Amino acid sequence: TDFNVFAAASLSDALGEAAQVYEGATGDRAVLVFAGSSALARQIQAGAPADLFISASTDWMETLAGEDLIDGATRVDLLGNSLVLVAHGAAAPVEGTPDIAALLGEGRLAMALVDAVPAGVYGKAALGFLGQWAAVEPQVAQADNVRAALALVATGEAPYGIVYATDAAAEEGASVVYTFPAESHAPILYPAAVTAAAAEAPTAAAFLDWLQSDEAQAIFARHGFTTP
Amino acid sequence: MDWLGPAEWQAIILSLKVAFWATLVSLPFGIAVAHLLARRAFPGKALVNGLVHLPLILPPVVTGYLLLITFGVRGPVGGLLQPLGIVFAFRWTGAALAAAVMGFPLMVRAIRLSFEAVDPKLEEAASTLGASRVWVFLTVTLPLILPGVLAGAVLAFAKALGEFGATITFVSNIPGQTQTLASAIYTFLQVPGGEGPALRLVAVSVVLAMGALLASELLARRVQKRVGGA
Amino acid sequence: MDWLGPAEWQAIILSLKVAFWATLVSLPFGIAVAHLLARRAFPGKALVNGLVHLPLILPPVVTGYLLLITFGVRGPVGGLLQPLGIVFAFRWTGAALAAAVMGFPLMVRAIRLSFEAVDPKLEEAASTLGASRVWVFLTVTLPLILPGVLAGAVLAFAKALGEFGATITFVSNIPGQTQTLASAIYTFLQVPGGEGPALRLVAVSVVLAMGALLASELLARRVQKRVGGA
Amino acid sequence: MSVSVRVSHRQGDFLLDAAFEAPPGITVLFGRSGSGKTTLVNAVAGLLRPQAGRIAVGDQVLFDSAAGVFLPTHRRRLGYVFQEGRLFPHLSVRQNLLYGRWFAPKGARREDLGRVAEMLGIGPLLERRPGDLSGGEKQRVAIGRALLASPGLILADEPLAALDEARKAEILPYFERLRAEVPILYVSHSAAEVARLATTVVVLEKGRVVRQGPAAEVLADPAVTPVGARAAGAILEAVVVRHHADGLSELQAGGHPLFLPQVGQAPGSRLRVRIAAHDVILSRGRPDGLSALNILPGVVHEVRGGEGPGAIVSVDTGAGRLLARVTRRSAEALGLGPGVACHAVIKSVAVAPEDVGGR
Amino acid sequence: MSVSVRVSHRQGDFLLDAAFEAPPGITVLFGRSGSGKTTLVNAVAGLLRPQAGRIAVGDQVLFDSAAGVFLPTHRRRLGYVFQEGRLFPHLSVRQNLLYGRWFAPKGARREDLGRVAEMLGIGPLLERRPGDLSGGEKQRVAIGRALLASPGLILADEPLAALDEARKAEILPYFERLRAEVPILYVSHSAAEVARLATTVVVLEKGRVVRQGPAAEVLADPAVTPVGARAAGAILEAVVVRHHADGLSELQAGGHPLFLPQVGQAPGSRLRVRIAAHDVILSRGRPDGLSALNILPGVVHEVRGGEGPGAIVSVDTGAGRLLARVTRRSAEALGLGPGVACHAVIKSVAVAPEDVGGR
Ligand SMILES: Nc1ncnc2c1ncn2[C@@H]1O[C@H](COP(=O)(O)OP(=O)(O)OP(=O)(O)O)[C@@H](O)[C@H]1O
Ligand SMILES: Nc1ncnc2c1ncn2[C@@H]1O[C@H](COP(=O)(O)OP(=O)(O)OP(=O)(O)O)[C@@H](O)[C@H]1O
Ligand code: MOO
Ligand SMILES: [Mg+2]
Ligand SMILES: [Mg+2]
Repeated sequence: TDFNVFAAASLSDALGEAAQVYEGATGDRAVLVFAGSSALARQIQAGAPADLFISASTDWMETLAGEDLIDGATRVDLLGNSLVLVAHGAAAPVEGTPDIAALLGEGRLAMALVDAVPAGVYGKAALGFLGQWAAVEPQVAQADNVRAALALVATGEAPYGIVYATDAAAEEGASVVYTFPAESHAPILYPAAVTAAAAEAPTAAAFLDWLQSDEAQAIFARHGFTTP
Repeated sequence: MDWLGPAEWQAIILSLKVAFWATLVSLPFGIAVAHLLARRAFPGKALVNGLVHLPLILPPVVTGYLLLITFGVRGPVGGLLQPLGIVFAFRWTGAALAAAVMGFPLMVRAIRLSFEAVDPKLEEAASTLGASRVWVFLTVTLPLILPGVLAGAVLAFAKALGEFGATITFVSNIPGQTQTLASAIYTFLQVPGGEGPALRLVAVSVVLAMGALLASELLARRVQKRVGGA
Repeated sequence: MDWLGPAEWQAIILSLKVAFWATLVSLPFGIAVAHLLARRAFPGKALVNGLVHLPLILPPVVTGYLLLITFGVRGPVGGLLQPLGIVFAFRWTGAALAAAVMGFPLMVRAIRLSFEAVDPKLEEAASTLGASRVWVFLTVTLPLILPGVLAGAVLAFAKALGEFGATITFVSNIPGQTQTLASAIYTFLQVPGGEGPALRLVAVSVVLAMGALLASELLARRVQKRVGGA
Repeated sequence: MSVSVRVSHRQGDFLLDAAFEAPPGITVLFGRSGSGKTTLVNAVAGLLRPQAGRIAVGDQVLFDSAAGVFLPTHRRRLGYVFQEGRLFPHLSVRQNLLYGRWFAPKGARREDLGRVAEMLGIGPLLERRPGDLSGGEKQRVAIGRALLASPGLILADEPLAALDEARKAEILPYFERLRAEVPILYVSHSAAEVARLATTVVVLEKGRVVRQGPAAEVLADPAVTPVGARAAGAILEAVVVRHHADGLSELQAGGHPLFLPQVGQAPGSRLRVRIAAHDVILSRGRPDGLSALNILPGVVHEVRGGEGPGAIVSVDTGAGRLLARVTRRSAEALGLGPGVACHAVIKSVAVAPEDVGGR
Repeated sequence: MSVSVRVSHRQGDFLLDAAFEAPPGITVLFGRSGSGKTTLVNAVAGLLRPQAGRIAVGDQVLFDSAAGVFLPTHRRRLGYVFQEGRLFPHLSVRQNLLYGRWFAPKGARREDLGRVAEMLGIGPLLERRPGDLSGGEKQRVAIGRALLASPGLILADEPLAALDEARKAEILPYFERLRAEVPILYVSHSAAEVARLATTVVVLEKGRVVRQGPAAEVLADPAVTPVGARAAGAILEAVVVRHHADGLSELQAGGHPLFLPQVGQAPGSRLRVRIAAHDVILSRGRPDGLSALNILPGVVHEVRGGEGPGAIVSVDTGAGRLLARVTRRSAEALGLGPGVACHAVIKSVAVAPEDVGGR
């Protein structure tokens, strides 16, 4: 049987691969619907036919939980990620904590929207933790998502950027120069839950269970995700 | 065309279907509204004009959001239509609705300009020959505005192919149902290394739109030649 | 207007600036390209026509990306312009460029339709009276296409206010420099509960665009009255 | 059917305030450029809703401001030949011609495309677009389009202005024939056209009717005819007797023979022949050895001074009353006055083909 | 300046293949509807680039396909009165009138807005838009616009067709005056206009020139005149002697008195007087007691059969050569033939105001 998985767009590669493996094993097909977490959450609010929701943002999951739109019992933090500083081109990792403002010079620091998109929110928190936010803030160029921020670095428009490790791994035009310590920002989590509408249907829950299996987590790990 | 997977083919076909129906169904409304704006004076005309332009002014995401809360199954209009079997939410029909709404201002403007260019004296001449308003419209006005109708249609069609923000916000990105070319391109661009496949789909988009464009130009040229220099 | 914070005021002013300049600067190009497409036959015309429509066909993100790799400081064109002091990357000028590019097909179509509606016999008449091509254009053609130019300008302006995808991708979202109304609205909509502030900005957008719309309608009506029924 | 028009309408600085009653036939609107002819015709067509007035054709009221009646244009069953063509650019000549026919009641279809096209000389143009036609060709198609609508009322605004004399001569008989079937409102600047076609003449000046009445009467009055005395002329009723081998036709008017250049009608046909006043010479004695073939004895009825040095002398002859335009000096020299016997000399060739029409 | 035109151009089914040479003055293009007059004028204007040919005005070559010369329209210094107005709808009447003046070389500005507007009777319309004008008003503005461009070559395509006779009579003298200053190419269907204005007549038929030459010569030939024999006429050179109190003007032509309705010119002025062939009656003896004032003795020069029953008799009188259109029957009855003495009778009133022009 088919069921709909509403998932954050940044998961599309990894989740696509996992779903294919799952379908091969069980015959159940996960129809993967990727968009921004906010759009997906709003659609679920509006009655979208979602069976499973995998968010890139804890906030939106909270919101849906608050409206009883998800089956709270199924909610798990499915994946984790880490935050990195990337530089344009091939660059060597810096020693210790970098002085980002100094690295930038006149250049820009590419980030996702620092007040709206999770990667940007985490990045702003991390810079604050390092005591550098005030210094770099005027030079931050905010993109509407992580991929766009990364593109700014890859094209060299911005010499540095803050993105997820998963995105940085696959980008040839940029290299990771620093990984922000986990304690510098709230844990980067991808919460998942079966929707309230699908609570009675077992297929989505079974898929969610399987996603937490070692087999599935191995696939995610290959794409750079961590197990929370 | 090995380089396109089945999901991509699906997206292409869906996009064509969405763009086609969005254009076709909105055309009569586009003509009617353009006529209203070009030829009639009525209270609230500025309002209608503004409303028509709204999808252009608003960020597409906002338009999509407004569509979602209006035409969603829980929305006031969506709720009304559902018992009649008309559902937009998360269906390809919804994608078509979003595309139609987004393309509407473009369509209306093009047609309206053509209306304004029609010499009312020709319409008068038709009426002296016994043609009622409706006939005058069908036999004189409509043929004369055809270049504008074509231009409006091709703009709407192209827009429908490119529309992404409102569509993904309104009907999401469900493969085979609401995943259009533009949404598919977006999805590819969200993951590392997705530029390649995205580029392939961009190429397809461009080819489709160019085809529509060329066809409309050829048609328009034929029409223009017929009308030209009287 | 207490309900708008300084950042929001900044976004409003920036949006107006971006939309104004995008419209103004692209207008001559729009007229030139529309003229080319309406009046000339040349090899590669279909290509030019396609290119003009491209921003309509492509998802805005793709357009933004293409702008980035072309007009960015490392891009082929951006690199050339930088020594001349012309920089688009992360500047409001880049936002204006993005808005101009996105609005260009709309502008060109409107103006082109008007060109096609001008009776070449009037231009011939002007030339028999001694007006060179340029003078014919300035004294006859241009006044006659004014309604289309206005329509094109207002479409481009409205589009510039609503443009978001290409802009944020190209010049990102730097408060005070590239954060337009549309980006600000988008930002609000990304977080739960952001609908309220987003709506306020939407209202501002709508008011601004309606103002532009009304102004253009009034102007167009005056022009139309002057030209009407000759 | 008679036409009754009373219209009051202000348009910019111009006030149209005209009323006339016309019996069946062709009513010619005559007047200088800008005198309101087209405006009046547009009111009859319903393209203009006058501020006040009443317009009726026969007993059908098209417009009555008092009663709030305004029949929409498309229900007035018109055939309007506009001053400026107004052909449909997107239709072929054939489609233009047949346009009105779609809307004409089936029973009313009077005209045949082929015949009309031939009469107008536009047969070879049928598949062309109006954009490719010459000025006169456009005008002819416009005439054909109006005629083929099988209208109940024809409005023709200078329909022949752009045409050459030969073409005019081919089209005029058509209007003459129609005269008996359909009321026609006809705007013209041409004295010959007016004289030949008009049943009634309505003279407009600055939006007002300054003279109206039967054609013969209005045209005989040199004081009001806006084109001046050149338009004055008499109309004789004649019957074709025979056609001679040398190209002359012999007619009979009131028992008197009349020789004219070959007329198209068969022997026995009844004709209207216009004899322009300036083509008639008067002689006290019977003149001799003159190149003019038609010499009619008669008695002076009246001598009226016209504008300038001329006078109009009406002479009762056996063929009917003739008008002669002579100089006042001649009138005095010849002692012309009521009751004086004289001869009217008409040159055969002075009667132009466009001055001879069926009735 | 003389005009030399040779043009070959195919347009749809229509082939224009015409050549003519015209001395200074007004060259009238005459021909039936669709014969190619407008096409020819457009070629001279440069609105049409003929497939082959050569066009020159004076020694300026406007077009030469062999030499690859094609002077663009705006550098030809034209004043083109189009068959269909073509006023600029977005400009006021005043702005329309002054349009060409912007581009005219300062030194060449010949005409004055006020004078031209008055002559055309459009003074009160100056602030109006073309859309609000009547058909004839539009046409007059179009004439004014062309004249005010102070052109080096005037092209006029039926400029007076939409106007009433009185208005025509006011405008014609203007063209006559211009005749001496600027070469004019003039399309007309009106015999009176042609006769009065033309220096040279070029007759077109189906795209070919079938006759060209000095006006008097072409108009005297009944076989080729496209409007038929009605256009034939002679042109006499006359001098105004005095104006009489009864409204007649006395002229002298070759020593013979000629009485005409009051002419505008002062005594001593030289005039061209057109005497239409059909307004002349011939008499073997000196006629007596006739209402005609002008009786000129003469000798028959030639008798030419025309189309139909008529013949054109040319008579050499002391006043010049006159043409008379008579029936062949009369010609035979009177025994007219070369060398025969006769009298030509011209009615004073037969000479219409539009047939008398300055020279
Ligand atoms: N664009 C065109 N394409 C093909 N044929 C044309 C075109 N324009 C004119 N013609 C034809 O060329 C011929 C000459 O046209 P033109 O306009 O020169 O005639 P004209 O002598 O000016 O006639 P009129 O007195 O009716 O204005 C006509 O037979 C007309 O049908
Ligand atoms: N739309 C308008 N607004 C104001 N005045 C107008 C308008 N149309 C025509 N007129 C004026 O009304 C008067 C009558 O115009 P109309 O067209 O009836 O004249 P006409 O007798 O047909 O003249 P013509 O013989 O020149 O065609 C003219 O003085 C004209 O300037
Ligand atoms: O040009 Mo006319 O209408 O034949 O006098
Ligand atoms: Mg008129
Ligand atoms: Mg012509």
